[in-house]
Amino acid sequence: MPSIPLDAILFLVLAAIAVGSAINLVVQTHPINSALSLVGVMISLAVLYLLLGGEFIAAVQVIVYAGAIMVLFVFVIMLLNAGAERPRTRLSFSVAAGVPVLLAFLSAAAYFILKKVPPAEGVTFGGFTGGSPRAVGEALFTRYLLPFEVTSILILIAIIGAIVLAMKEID
Amino acid sequence: MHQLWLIPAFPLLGFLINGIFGKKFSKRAVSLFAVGSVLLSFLWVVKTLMAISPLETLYTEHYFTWIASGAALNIGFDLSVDRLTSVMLLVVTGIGSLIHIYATGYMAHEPGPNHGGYYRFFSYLNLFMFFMLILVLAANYLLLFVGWEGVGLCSYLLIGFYFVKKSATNAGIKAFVVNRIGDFGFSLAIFLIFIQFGSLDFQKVFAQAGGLADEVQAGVITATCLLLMVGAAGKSAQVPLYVWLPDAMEGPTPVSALIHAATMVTAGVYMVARSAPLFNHAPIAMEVVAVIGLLTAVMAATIGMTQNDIKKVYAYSTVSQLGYMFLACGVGAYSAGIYHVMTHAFFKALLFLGAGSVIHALQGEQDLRNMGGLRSKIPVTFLTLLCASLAIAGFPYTSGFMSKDEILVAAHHHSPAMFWIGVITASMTAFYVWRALFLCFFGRYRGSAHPHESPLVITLPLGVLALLSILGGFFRVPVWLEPVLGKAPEGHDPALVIISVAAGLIGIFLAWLFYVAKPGLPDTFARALKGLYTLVYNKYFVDEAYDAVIIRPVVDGSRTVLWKGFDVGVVDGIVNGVGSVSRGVGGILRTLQGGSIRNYAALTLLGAVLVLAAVAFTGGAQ
Amino acid sequence: MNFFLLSLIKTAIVTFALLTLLAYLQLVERKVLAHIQLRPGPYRVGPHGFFQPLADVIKLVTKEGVIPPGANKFFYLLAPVLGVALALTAIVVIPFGPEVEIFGVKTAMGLTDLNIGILFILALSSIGVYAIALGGWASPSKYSLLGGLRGSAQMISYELPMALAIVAPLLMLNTLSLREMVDGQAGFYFGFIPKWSIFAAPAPQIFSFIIFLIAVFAETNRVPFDLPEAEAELVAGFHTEYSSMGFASFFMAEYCNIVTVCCVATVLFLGGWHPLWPAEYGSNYVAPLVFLIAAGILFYHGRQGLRRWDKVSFPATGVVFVLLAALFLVPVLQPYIVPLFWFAAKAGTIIFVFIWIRGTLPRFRYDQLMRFAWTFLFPLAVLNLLITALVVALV
Amino acid sequence: MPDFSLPAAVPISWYLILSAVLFTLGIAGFLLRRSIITVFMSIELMLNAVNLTFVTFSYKLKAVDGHIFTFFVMVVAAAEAAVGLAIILTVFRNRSTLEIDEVNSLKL
Repeated sequence: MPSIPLDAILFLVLAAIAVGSAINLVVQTHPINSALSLVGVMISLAVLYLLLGGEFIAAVQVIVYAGAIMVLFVFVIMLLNAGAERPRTRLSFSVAAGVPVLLAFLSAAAYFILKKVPPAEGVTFGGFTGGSPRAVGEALFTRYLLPFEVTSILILIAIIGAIVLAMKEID
Repeated sequence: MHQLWLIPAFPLLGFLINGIFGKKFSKRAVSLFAVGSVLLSFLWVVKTLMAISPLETLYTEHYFTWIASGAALNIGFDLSVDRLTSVMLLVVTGIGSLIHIYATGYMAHEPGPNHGGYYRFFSYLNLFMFFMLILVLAANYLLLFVGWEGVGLCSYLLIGFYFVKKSATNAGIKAFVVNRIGDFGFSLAIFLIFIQFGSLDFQKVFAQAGGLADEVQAGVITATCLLLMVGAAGKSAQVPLYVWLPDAMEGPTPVSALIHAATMVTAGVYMVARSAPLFNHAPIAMEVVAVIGLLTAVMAATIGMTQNDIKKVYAYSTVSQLGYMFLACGVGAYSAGIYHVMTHAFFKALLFLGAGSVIHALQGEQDLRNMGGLRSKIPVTFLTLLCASLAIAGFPYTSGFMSKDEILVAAHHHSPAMFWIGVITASMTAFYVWRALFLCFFGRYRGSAHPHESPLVITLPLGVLALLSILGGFFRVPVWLEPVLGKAPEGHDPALVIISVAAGLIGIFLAWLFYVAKPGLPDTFARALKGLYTLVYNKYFVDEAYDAVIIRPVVDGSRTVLWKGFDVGVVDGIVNGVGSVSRGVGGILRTLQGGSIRNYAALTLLGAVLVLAAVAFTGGAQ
Repeated sequence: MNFFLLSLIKTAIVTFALLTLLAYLQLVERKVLAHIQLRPGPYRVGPHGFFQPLADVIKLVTKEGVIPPGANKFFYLLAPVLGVALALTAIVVIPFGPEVEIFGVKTAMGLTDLNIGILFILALSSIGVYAIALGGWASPSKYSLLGGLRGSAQMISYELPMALAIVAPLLMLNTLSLREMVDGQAGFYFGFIPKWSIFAAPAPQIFSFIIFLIAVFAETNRVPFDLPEAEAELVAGFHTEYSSMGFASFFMAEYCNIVTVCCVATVLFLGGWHPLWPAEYGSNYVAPLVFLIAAGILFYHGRQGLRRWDKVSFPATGVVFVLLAALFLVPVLQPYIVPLFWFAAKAGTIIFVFIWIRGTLPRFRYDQLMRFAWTFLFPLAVLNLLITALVVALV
Repeated sequence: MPDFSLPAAVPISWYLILSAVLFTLGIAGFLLRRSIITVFMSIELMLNAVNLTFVTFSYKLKAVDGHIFTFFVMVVAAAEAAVGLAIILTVFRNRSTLEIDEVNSLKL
């Protein structure tokens, strides 16, 4: 079959979903809409990771990020029954100054990316297979063993902290 | 390695255990840890010394680099042992053990919470042992200084042990402040040594000291030695810094015995003897040391003759004996000085412990005028005190006789005048010690308490010390120390010995005459020599003179100039000025710190963009 | 053959089979429950209620779908779709049988095989929480909200022991691909003990299996952990406000999840399609024997059927079963259908256990449920994993 | 006519620009939204954008390290979410608001 640029099509579709979801995140006033938009971003990013050869990281992205962290967000939103933001009464400094600066930031970032990264290189599916669970696991448990263990302590601290913070005071 | 570090480590451990957990312990447990740690330390000293004898050269153990700064300053945590150290180690841990045992009996009935701070007392005492051992074992001046300051701290803590008593805390503060002067001199000396020799290790310093040119010796080494002497005078209560030691008797009696008689106050002597290679190159400084020693000896002895508080008498006796030791060092007989340190530790510790036993028996009575006739009531205490008094009076072949004799012979060798003054002082010493003994144990009982003999934990150390006071002189310390401190000047003239023994006996006789045979005589004398007596009785008004000359001006100057003038005017003015300027600037800057996190984020972003732009324009992105 | 075409055909077959299965699974459940409770169960539609699922489907499809006022319309509609879609997707990585050759085309029985297959299933199951949470939240009802909250909390909580229970056998199987896992469990110790994970040396995963089963009961919101839809407290939990196709979708998703986890349990712990004992001892004849026994029972009951046409329908079904048994004896077909039979038998047994437990056990209280997860099951799973790891590392 | 045909291989820069766009949107969310939860989610979006960069460079450098970093970022994000949401719960319990500008009692 003549080459359908499948990689590029997939990328564009997923990028469109991601950017669309991200925009939705920003413009929606109700947090639950934002949260689900973020889930959308994460899942499309997970598929992009797959295209980049990160099988393990893609699965973890869905399981941990979309499946655990964002569920926690949704859970809290539901628990607090948080309503939509009230409309803005006056233009704040952060909006007035932030939006133009943001555009400047984006253009600066794009400028650097286009200038620094050689355009010749491309990503094709299967071009890198070092992201298998085995490879990641080996790296984690050899070279990155200490950081790995440290993160486990971090998680433990976070668990305790979360419990202490969220626990209702017992009178 | 002989694990020297274990010697101070045991008391430190005892300190930590008792200091941290002691509050929860029973008295028995506190005693166990306190005494046990010191005894272990003593045993370890014995074991170590046996293992490394004959110890003809310095034995050093390096543990870790303590301070390293640049190429020049490199101070290790080193402990070392030589023969001089070995004597001190045995005295400190041996006497220390005895006094610890004694203290468990003496401190057993303190009123107040936690048995009157029983655990606190013993943790301080152990801490003192730790610092004292560091001081003795140190292989360089800085580590020695650590121990030096540490024992000072413990001395302060223990003098003020009865901190509810104003006089006790005042005495503690006095000791601390007076010692500061000495320590200041000592630290200056250390700086000079470092500048001159580039090192603080004893070995390196002493090795270089001999090779210096004469003009250097005349200047720097003399200055160094004088400054060292200032330090030693502070710690060892020499003129003019002796004033703190009599007041230090506010502390519990075991403290007086251990710290202010047997060990800490002799640290100055030890330090001078340790620095002998330096002093040997500074004859002027040595002369100063000898004169100060002699002056102290005489002055303290005269004051001692008129005091009525039993502990004060012994305190002035201590000052006086310390003067003897410095006299020995000053005339070059360091080994005689150390010899006297040891024998003095025996009999003076015994004197204090005996006095403690008397005080204990009389439920806290310290005034000699309220004692008397105790001979039959507390016979063990009497006998042991008798031994100590014999020893200090220089009765032949007691320990005091042996060491004092060495000193006087050396003094005669140096200058006959010093010898004669020394002999007179010895006579006075005999007089006031026996005066105390007679007032306490002879005649009629003049007090109101019901004396009882002390328990075995008190009398046992007394017995051991009595034995040491009588026979301790046969440890021939000068011979043992020859490889370290050189040979004492020879010339054993029997005439000199007879003179000094006679002086002692005359002193005893006079005391007997004044206080046993003709009890009215002292008052007659006091009336006849009223001016002199008042002067001496009031300790030459030294405290009052210091108060008028130094303390008042300093306090007043501080109040008017430093406090009202400088502090309020300048310092506060600057502080307030800084405050108001800060407020002003902050008032402007606070608009940035509006508390709106999103504004912060926007500014952060702006910063990021500016950095990116800067990088782009300066061509950072190639 | 073209990869796409082949995939399309396989997908069509599996989808058809799966949807039929799901519809009938509900009938099976109702029948089994009924018999546990000594009732006949659905009986009117078709012989012994055989066409009941068809009737249900027609009913549900033709009913009016009501969107309650005040609902968040988008999420209200999204939730059931999400649920059923995720549930159905999970099936794609399940291997049903070995690689076979049909009409000269070599292909594996199963839709696809990912080398992160088990992670894929975990990912889908963790996304599945959203369906329940959103369904409950979008409905304007406190029953729904509570059900949704309960459901999501419960699923998050039980995901941990489930994942840990999965990891333990992986330590020995050494792969994340489900097909490779089944391959790794082929063979027998001493010629007759199957090398399934629950029997495998050096660390038999019997505890993992039990933990996994308990955890998936909670994951699929089944009795005794069906708190999100506890009818006594919450009417119907998160799908209280759903009707028509929305309700059907949730229902389908639930059964699909059951099928999926039973298949996963089969693959992970019970050796997939591998027989219980070697073919040389006649394991190939188990299937015909089972069908023949079933046929015998049918013939027996056919003589004394309750209804008139039972006398006809029972023997007729019996004949079908005999024919099926005969099918298993045809040597050409054996490589295709015998593994499928074993796989279905194992998965079916576990499904039966699901139903059996529903008919037997009472419901937990909610706090008991959470405490059970965090203070008992999770530590147990950790302990099990640690011991397994230790044994695997040491042996 | 300009060449609109798609390349066979997606240029690395496309991924990076996607990442930059997502990151910028994350900041935008941070700046524009006032609900603490949405602000928090914007931070997560930024983390995700950075993760994409990591994975992309991992592809470019043919090394697994980028994935490890992503993994760690996820762990940190999980910890952050746990603590952060607990804080949000506490804030909400004490002040019954999620508006970030109304939580300002530290202000003078």
